[in-house]
Amino acid sequence: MPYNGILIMAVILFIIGITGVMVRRNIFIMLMSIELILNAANLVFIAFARAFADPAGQVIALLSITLAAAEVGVGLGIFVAIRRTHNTVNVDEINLLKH
Amino acid sequence: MGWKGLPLISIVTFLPVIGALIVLFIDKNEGKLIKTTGIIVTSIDFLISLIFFFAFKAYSPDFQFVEKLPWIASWGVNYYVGIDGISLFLVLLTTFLTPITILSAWKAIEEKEKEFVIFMLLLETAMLGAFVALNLVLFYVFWELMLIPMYFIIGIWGGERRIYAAVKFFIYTAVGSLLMLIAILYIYYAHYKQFGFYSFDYEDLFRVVFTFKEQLLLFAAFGLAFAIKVPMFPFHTWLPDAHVEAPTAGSVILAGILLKMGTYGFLRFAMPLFPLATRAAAPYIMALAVVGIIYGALVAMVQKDVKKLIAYSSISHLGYVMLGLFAFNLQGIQGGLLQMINHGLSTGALFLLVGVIYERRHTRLISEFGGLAKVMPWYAAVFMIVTLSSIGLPGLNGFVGEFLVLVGAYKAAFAEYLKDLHVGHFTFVVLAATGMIWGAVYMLWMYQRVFFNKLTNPKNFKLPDLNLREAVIFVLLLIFIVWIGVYPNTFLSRTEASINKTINRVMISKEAYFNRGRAMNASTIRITEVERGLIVEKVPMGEGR
Amino acid sequence: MLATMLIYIFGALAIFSGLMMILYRNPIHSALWFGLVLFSLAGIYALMQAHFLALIQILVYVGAITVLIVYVIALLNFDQRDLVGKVTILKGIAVIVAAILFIELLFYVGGLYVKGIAPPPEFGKAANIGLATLTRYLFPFEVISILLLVAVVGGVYIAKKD
Amino acid sequence: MNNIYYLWLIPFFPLVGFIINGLFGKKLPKPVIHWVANVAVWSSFTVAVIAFFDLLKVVPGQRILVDPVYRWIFTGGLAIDIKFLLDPLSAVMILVVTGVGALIHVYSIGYMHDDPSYYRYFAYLNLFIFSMSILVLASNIVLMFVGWEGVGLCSYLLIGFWFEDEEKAYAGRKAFITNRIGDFGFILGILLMLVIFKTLDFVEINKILIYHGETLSVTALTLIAIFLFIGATGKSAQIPLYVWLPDAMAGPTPVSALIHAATMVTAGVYMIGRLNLLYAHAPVAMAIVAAVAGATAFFAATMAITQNDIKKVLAYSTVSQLGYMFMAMGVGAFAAGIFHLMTHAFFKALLFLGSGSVIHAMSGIQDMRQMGGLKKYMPVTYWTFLTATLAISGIPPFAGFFSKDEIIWSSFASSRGGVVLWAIGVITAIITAFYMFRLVYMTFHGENRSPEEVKHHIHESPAVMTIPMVILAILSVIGGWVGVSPVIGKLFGVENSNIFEEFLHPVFAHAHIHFHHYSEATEWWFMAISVGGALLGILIAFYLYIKRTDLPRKIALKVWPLYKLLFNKYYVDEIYYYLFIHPIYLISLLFLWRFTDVYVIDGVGVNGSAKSVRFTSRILKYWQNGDAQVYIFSFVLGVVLVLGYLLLA
Repeated sequence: MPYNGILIMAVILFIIGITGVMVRRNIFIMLMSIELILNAANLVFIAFARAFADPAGQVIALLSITLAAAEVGVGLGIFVAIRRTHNTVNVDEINLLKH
Repeated sequence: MGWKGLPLISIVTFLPVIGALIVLFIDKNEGKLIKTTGIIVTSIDFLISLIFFFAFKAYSPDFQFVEKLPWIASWGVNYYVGIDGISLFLVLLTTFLTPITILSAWKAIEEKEKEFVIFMLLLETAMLGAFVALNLVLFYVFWELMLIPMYFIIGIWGGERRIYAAVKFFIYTAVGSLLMLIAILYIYYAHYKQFGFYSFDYEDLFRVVFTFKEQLLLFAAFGLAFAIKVPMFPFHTWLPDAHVEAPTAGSVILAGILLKMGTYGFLRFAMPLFPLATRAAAPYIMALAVVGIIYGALVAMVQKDVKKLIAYSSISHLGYVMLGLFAFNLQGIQGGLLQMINHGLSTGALFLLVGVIYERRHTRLISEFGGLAKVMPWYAAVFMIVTLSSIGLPGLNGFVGEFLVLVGAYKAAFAEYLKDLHVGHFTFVVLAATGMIWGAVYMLWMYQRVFFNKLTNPKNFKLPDLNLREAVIFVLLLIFIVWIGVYPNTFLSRTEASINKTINRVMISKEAYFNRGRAMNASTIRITEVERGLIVEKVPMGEGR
Repeated sequence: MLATMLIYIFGALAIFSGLMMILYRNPIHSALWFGLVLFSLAGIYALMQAHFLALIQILVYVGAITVLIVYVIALLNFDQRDLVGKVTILKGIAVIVAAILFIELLFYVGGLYVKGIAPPPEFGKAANIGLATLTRYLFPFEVISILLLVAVVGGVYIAKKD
Repeated sequence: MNNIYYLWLIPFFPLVGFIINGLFGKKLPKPVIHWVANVAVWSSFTVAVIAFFDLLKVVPGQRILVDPVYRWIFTGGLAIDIKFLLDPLSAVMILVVTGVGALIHVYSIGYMHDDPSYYRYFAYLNLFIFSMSILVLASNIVLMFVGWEGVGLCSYLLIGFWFEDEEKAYAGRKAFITNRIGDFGFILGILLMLVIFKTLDFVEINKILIYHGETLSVTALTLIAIFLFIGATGKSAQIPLYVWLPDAMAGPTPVSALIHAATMVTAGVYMIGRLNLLYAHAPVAMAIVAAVAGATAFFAATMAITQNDIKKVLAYSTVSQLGYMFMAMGVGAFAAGIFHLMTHAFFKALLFLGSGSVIHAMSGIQDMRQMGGLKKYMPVTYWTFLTATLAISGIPPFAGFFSKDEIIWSSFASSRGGVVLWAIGVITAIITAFYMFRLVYMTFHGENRSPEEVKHHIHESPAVMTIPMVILAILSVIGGWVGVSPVIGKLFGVENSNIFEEFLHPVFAHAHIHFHHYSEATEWWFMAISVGGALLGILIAFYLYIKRTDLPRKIALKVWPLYKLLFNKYYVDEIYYYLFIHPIYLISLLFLWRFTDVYVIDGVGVNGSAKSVRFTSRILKYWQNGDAQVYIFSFVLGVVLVLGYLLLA
C-alpha cells in the first residue's frame, strides 16, 4: 500500500487549499479551499486507519465530514448576510476590522 | 527591638503618613492651616529623629534601633529596619530638609495646597523608608513609592515642560529599578539554593556566594538602577529637565535627598553584596565619576538658566561622591558620605535661593538679573556664603568633603593601600582636583552676572530683600553649613565604624569569599532558625555549592 | 497492484481538479471541480477499505454540501466583473510562502515508510464504524451533534432577512 | 616645643571685628565701624608683639611655641587639627602682617571716608587679617590652605569692592580663579605630601626630613615641591599666573597696599620658607623656582617701564620684587628672601599709600600723564614717597639696598645660584630704579599737567593718612639696618651685624645650602656694581623726564614695535584668553552641551528610543488592516518560519 504516496498527495491537496484561501478574492472559492484542506486531513486519517487497522481513523473522518457540513452551513449564511449588507463578495472590501 | 522598647524608626518613618491623614480632613481652601500642619508634623518628626543622633552608639558598626516583624513570612519578606552610621545622617538630612521645604513653599504653592502637602508627607515616608529598610523587598517598595509623589509634584506644580520632565524622570528611574528587581529575585533564589530557606533580609542575602561572572551581571543590574539615580554621566539627562521644571520645593527635595538614594544604594547594597565585581568595576566607575565632575562643571558654565546651572553642578558634586565611594578606603568613603550631606545642604540652599528670586521675578534667566547686591544685600550675602560652600572654600562644609574624597581617591591610586588591586589612577585625582577650578569659574561667573554688574533692568529696582520666613530657613541651613565646615568630627566619628565594616566586606579577598560560602552552609540552617524564631517551613536542604 | 495504480490515478485526478478549482474564474465551475475532487477522494477511501466513508463522502459532501454551495452561488447572482481586481504583490508572496511550506512539509513526510497490517475483512463496513462511534467514541459523537444543532440555528439566524 | 595658650587670640580679634561689622555694620555710624575694625587689628598686633617677646625669652635652639586649639578632621590615619605655631619665621611674618595691616586700617579711615558701603570695606579688611594670620600661624599645611583660600576670597571681595562696575567685578573674579588654579596645584602637593610623609604637620615633616630624609624618593619630594610652587605662583603672582595682579589694582588703593603689596602676595615666599627643608632636598625644584623667579623679575620690570597708570607701575614692580624674593628662595638664601619680604612690605605699602593719597588728592585720576609738579602741593606725601623710591631702588642707607643687595650677592655666591641669575638681578635693579624714578618725576616734578577743575583743589591728605605713611617711611629706612651684611657691619665696628639672619637661623639651619666664600674685596665690588646700576637707572630717568621731556616720545616712535609690545604687556592676557578661556567656553557650549548632552544623550538616547517606538508602531499599523487574507497569510508565514527554524536548528 503506497502510504507515503498518499501522504504526499494529501500534502499537495493541503497546499492547494491554502493557496486557494490566500490568493483567491472570491469568498466562495475561499470556503471551498478550506473544505479541500479538511479533505486532505480526512485522507490521511483514513490512510492510517487502514494502515493500523484501527477504526478510530474512520470515525474521526466521519466526524470531520459532519463538521465540514456545519461549517459550510454557517459560512454560506454569512455570505448571504454579507451580500445583503455589503453587496460584494470580494474579501478585500470586507474589512470592517480596519479602524 | 527599637529604642528602649519603643519602635522609634517606625514612628519616625510613618508619622508623616499619619500627618497626611490628618491633612486629608482639613478643608481644601484652608491653605494656611494645611501648610502649618504639614510643617508641624515634619518638625516633630525631625525632633524625634534627633533621638537617633544622641542615642546612636558611635563605636558599634552594626545596625541599631533594629525592628523586625514578619510581613510575608513564607516568602522571607520581613519588615526589617535599622540604622547604622551610613544611614543615620541621611535620615536626619531627610527629616531636616522636609519641614524647610514645606516652609519655603509657603507663598510659592498657591493652588492645590492640600495635594501638595500630602504628596510631600508621603514622599518623606518613602524616603525615610528607603534609608532604613534592610529587607530588599521593603527597600524596593519604598524605592518605587518615592517616584510617585515626586512625579506628581513635578507634573502638577512644575514649569512649562513639566509633563515631559515628569514622565522622563519617572520612566528613566523605573526602567533602572526593573533591572534591580530582577537582580533581587536572582539573589533570592540563589540564597534559597544555597541555604534552603527563603529570605530577603540584608544579613542573610549577604552570605550568599556568587561566581565572579554572576557578580558582574548582578552588580551591573544594581549599578544601573543606582547610576541613573546618582546620576552618573551617561544617564544624567533627566536631572536638568526635572530640576528646571520642578517647583522650588520639588527640586530641593529632589537634589537634597533623592539623588543620595543612588549613592546610598551603591554603598549599602551594590558594593558589599558583590565585592569582587565592585573591585573589578571600580576603575571604570571612577573614570565615569571624573568625567561626570568635569562634564557637569563645564556644561554648567554655559547654562542660561540658573536652575539648570545648579542641576549640572550637582552632577559635578555627585561625581565627587562616587569617586570617594569607589576609593574603598576610610577617608574616601567618609568623604563621599559627608559630601552627600554637604550637597544636600548647599544645593538645597541654592535651590531655595533661586526659589526666592523666582517668587519675586518669575524668571530664572541669568540675563534678567544684574546688580541685585545693591537691592537685596542680605540675600546677596547668604547667596555668597552658599556659593562659597558649594565651590568648596575651606572653613565651610564643601571643602571637608572634597578634601577627604581627594585624599581617598589619591590613596586608592597607590597600590600599597589596596592589597591586591590597583583601583584608581593618579590622573583621576588630578582631573577631579580641576573640578575645584571649574566650580569657581561657573559659580562666580553666575554670581557676578546676577549680583554684581550694573542695575540696569528696571524690574529689579524695588525687589524686597529676604523676609522673616526666608531668613529663618537660610539661618537654619547656614548653621549646619558652618558647623560641618568648622567641626566635622561630630559627623565623621559616628560614620567611621559602619564604614570600616563595609570596607572589610568589600575588600574581602577572593579565597576568603569563596570558602566563607562553603563553611557557612553546613551550620547556617540550624542557627538562623533558632535565631530568627520564625515559622520557617522546613524544606530539605539542597547540597551547598 | 491494481489497487495502488488506481489510488495514484484517483490522487492525480483529485490534485488536478483541485488546481482547476482555484484557477477558474467562475465560482460555479470551481464548485463543480470541487465536486470532482470529492469524487476522486471517495474513490481512494473505497480502495482503503473505508467503504462506508466513501459512501458518506459522496452522499454528504458531494450530494449535499457542493450542491448547497452551487445553489447559494446561483442565489446571490453577483456579476463576475468586479472580482477581477489586480494581483497585488502580497498575493504573489503568498504563493511563494505556500511553496516554501510545501517543501518544508515534504521533509517531514518524504522519508516516512509505513508497513501496514492487513485489516480484518469487514473492517470498513458501516456496522463496524457504527459500533466504534457508539461505544468508544460516544462522547465526540454527542459533541458533534450539538455542534450541528448550533450550526443550523446559527446559519438560519444569520441569513434571515429581518 | 613648649605650649603657648593665647596665640589663637591673634586671628580671633579680627574675626570678631568682621562679625560685628559684617552683621550690624549697616546700622552702625561710621566712627564706630572704623573704631571696631582698628581696635580688632591693633589688639591682634599687640598680642603678636607680646608673643614675639615671649618667643625671645626661649633659648634660640628650641624657639617653637605651639598652641593646639581643637581637632578639626579625624578619620582613621588622617588627623588634621587647628593648631597655631610660633617660631622666628612666623613671628616676623605675623608682625609684618598685623603691623602693616594696622597702619593701613588707620590709613583707610581717611581714604574710604566718603564711601557708601563703609562697613563692608572694614568687615572684609578684618576678614583678610583673620585669614592671613591663620595662614601665617598654621602648624599644618591644610590649616595653611584654609588661610590660603580665605585670603584668596578676601582679595576677590576687596578687588571687586565697587561691584557695580563690571570691569572691576571681572578683575575680582579673574583674581579668584587664577588663585584657584594655583590652589589646584597646592592641593595636589598636599595630597602627595600626605601619602609620602603620612602627616601634614610642619614640625613632624621637618623631623622626618632631618632624620631619614635620604630614604624618601627625591622625585616624590621634587614633585611635591613643584606642585606647591604652582600654588605659590598663583598666590604670589609669578609667571605664568601673575596676570591677575595688575588687574587687581581695580580695588581701593589701601587694599592694594595691604593685600597686593605687603601680605597676601608674600604668602608663597613664606610657604617656601616654611618648607625650606623640603625644597633643600629637591634641588631640581629650587632650580625651577629660581629660573621662574628670575624670568618674572625681569619681564615684570620691563612691563613696568611703559605703563602710564601709577598703580599699574607699582603692581608690576611688586611682581618683579616678588621675583627677587623667590630668586632668593630658589638659590637657598631663605633668610635674605624673608628679609627682603619684610623691607618690601614696608616701602611697597608706603608707595601704594603714597599713590593712594595722590589719587585721593587728584579726585580719582590715576594716569601719570595728567599729573606733574605735585611736589609743591603735597610735601609730606612727596618726601615719604621719595624715601620709599630710594629704598626700592636699593640706594645704600635705605632698607631696600641691604635686602636686595643681599639677594643679588647670594644669587651669585650660592652653590645653586649662578652668574646668569646675578646678571638678571643687576639688570632688573637698573630697570627698577629707572621706572620708579620715572614715576616720581612724572607725578611730582615738572609742570602740572592736571586738568583745570582738578588743579585748584589738590591738597595734602589729612593727618590720618599721612601719619601711617611717615611711620612706614621711618620703617623703610631703619628696617634695613636690622639685616646689615657682615662686610658693611665690620666697617662700622659692629661684630655680627646681621641680627635678622641670626634670629631666623634656627628655622633654616638644617637646609645646609653651601655658599662659596669670596674675599671681602669681591663682595665690595659686587656691592658697588649693584649700587652703580641703581644710580645709572636714576640718571637715565632724570635725563629723560626732567631735562629732555620730548625724548621719551621720540624714542618710543623709533622702537615702536618694541614699545607697543611692552605697552600691551606682551599680549599675555590676550594669549591666555584665546588659548584657554575662549576655547574652553566654546567647547563646553557647542560640543559638550549642545552636541553631547542635548543632541546625543537626550536626542538620540532618551527621546530617540521614544521616537523609535512610535516609528515601529506606525509601520505595524499597516499590518492590522482588517483584510482577512493578510491575517491568514501571516498565519501561514508564522508556520513556515517555525518549521524553517525547527528544520535548520
